[in-house]
Amino acid sequence: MAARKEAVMNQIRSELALANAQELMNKTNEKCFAKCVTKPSTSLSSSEEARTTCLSRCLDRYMEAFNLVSKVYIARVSKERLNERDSV
Amino acid sequence: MAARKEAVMNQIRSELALANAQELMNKTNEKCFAKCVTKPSTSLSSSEEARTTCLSRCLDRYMEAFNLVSKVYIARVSKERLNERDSV
Amino acid sequence: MAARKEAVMNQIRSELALANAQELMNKTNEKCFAKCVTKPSTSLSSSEEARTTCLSRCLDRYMEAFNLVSKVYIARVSKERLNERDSV
Amino acid sequence: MADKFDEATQKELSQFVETEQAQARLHQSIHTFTSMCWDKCITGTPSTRFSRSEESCLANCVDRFLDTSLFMVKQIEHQREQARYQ
Amino acid sequence: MADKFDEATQKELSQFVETEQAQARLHQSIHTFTSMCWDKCITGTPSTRFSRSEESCLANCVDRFLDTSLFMVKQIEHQREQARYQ
Amino acid sequence: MADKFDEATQKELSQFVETEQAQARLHQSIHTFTSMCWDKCITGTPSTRFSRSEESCLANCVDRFLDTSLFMVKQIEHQREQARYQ
Repeated sequence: MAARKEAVMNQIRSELALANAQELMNKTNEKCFAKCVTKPSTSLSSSEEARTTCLSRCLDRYMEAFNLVSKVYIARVSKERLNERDSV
Repeated sequence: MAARKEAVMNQIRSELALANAQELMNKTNEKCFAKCVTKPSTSLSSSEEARTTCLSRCLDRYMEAFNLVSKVYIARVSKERLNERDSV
Repeated sequence: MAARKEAVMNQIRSELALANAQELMNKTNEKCFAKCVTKPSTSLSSSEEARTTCLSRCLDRYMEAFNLVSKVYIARVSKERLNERDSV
Repeated sequence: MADKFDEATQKELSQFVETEQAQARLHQSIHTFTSMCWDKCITGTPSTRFSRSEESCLANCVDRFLDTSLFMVKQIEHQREQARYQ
Repeated sequence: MADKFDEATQKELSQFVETEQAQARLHQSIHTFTSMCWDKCITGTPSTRFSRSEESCLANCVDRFLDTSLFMVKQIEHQREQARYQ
Repeated sequence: MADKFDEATQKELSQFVETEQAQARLHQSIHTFTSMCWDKCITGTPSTRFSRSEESCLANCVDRFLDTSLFMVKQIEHQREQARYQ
């Protein structure tokens, strides 16, 4: 029974983690395609080096932005919760 | 039984009303943040007065726009329904 | 039993086909309204001819774009699947 | 858990849910229109009231969008009919 | 199919699901903020690091958006109270 | 209500639903790509046909977006491997 419970919990956990990673990947692709592929031409290879450099940096920056936003948002939510508790 | 039925109906009603109010609030925040906070700086307080004036007016205008759109949309839907009935 | 099975399958098929057609219609309306009705005035009839010409062409082009995108996307997905199979 | 509702009540409730869902879809359309027409018509900084051109733009935006939708449906039907007689 | 979970386990699982759903909503908010603040703050071509102004814009964007939300809620409550005493 | 389907039919139906759902996801991707590539490639007023540059832009847009997705996945795997051997 306990093993089956753990199995259910692990499945839920990994489904949500997968959905989160996919959403991050989708957003990154969307933003970086918009930034680095302004005029879609026949292949990435014409100015391929410039493109892949842009995409690679954009990926790193988007992950950095996501981490920064997480940090600031979670800090703020915690602060607001403390304020609420103090004001009761 | 009748009391329990009423309770179920009231719960559904208030859940939908809440979802509607939240959607309106989300849209208002999104639109007014875009209009009034063009370059996010360290605090709302630097030119805070200008910002809060802008936000407060934007809130009123967005609510007014929502009400106007509702009125026009519902009037039009009713008119189309009448036309349909007449053409049958 | 077999008839009931077919009925269930047909219902699912037609629900999904309807959802797909509605999504295509919604997107077309959104894109073509944005392109052809830049400043909404009291009626479509002021420069109505220009508007309806624009809307009618836009509808044809959006359908053409949808078909082109489908063709390219499905061709690419099939190609990637073959590559995957070959590399195993 | 409590007893289930009898059949008549279940029917009434499912009708109630349907009406409420139709209402929710109506609200959703109004949210979508408000958002789209706000972006199209309100381009300046919010003021204490709408200008006359902003207000008429908002109202016309809804009507013109619905005109567009109706026109598109007719256009598609028209094309289908033409295709059938060829 | 296997036997159902006992009542205590069902309760634990439903609490677990609730916590995980709250976590998922938190992540969804972070995705939305990252997307919105990226569009607002990162206007140039991506470089090997953020400029100082980009980085502070991103951090401030989140805080200013939350300030905006709180301000709006207070404003609405204020208007309701005024309406009540008129 | 009618009797339930037997086990074989249930299995067949659930397989059918899965295939149809995969089809629906495919259609959803096509809607998303059409919308995104339309905005990127069709900047002028609609004409009686696409210009050659519009048409090639649309086709390339899909392929370049899929290139981008594949590149990103490889890049992430590459970074993970590097992190593992450090």
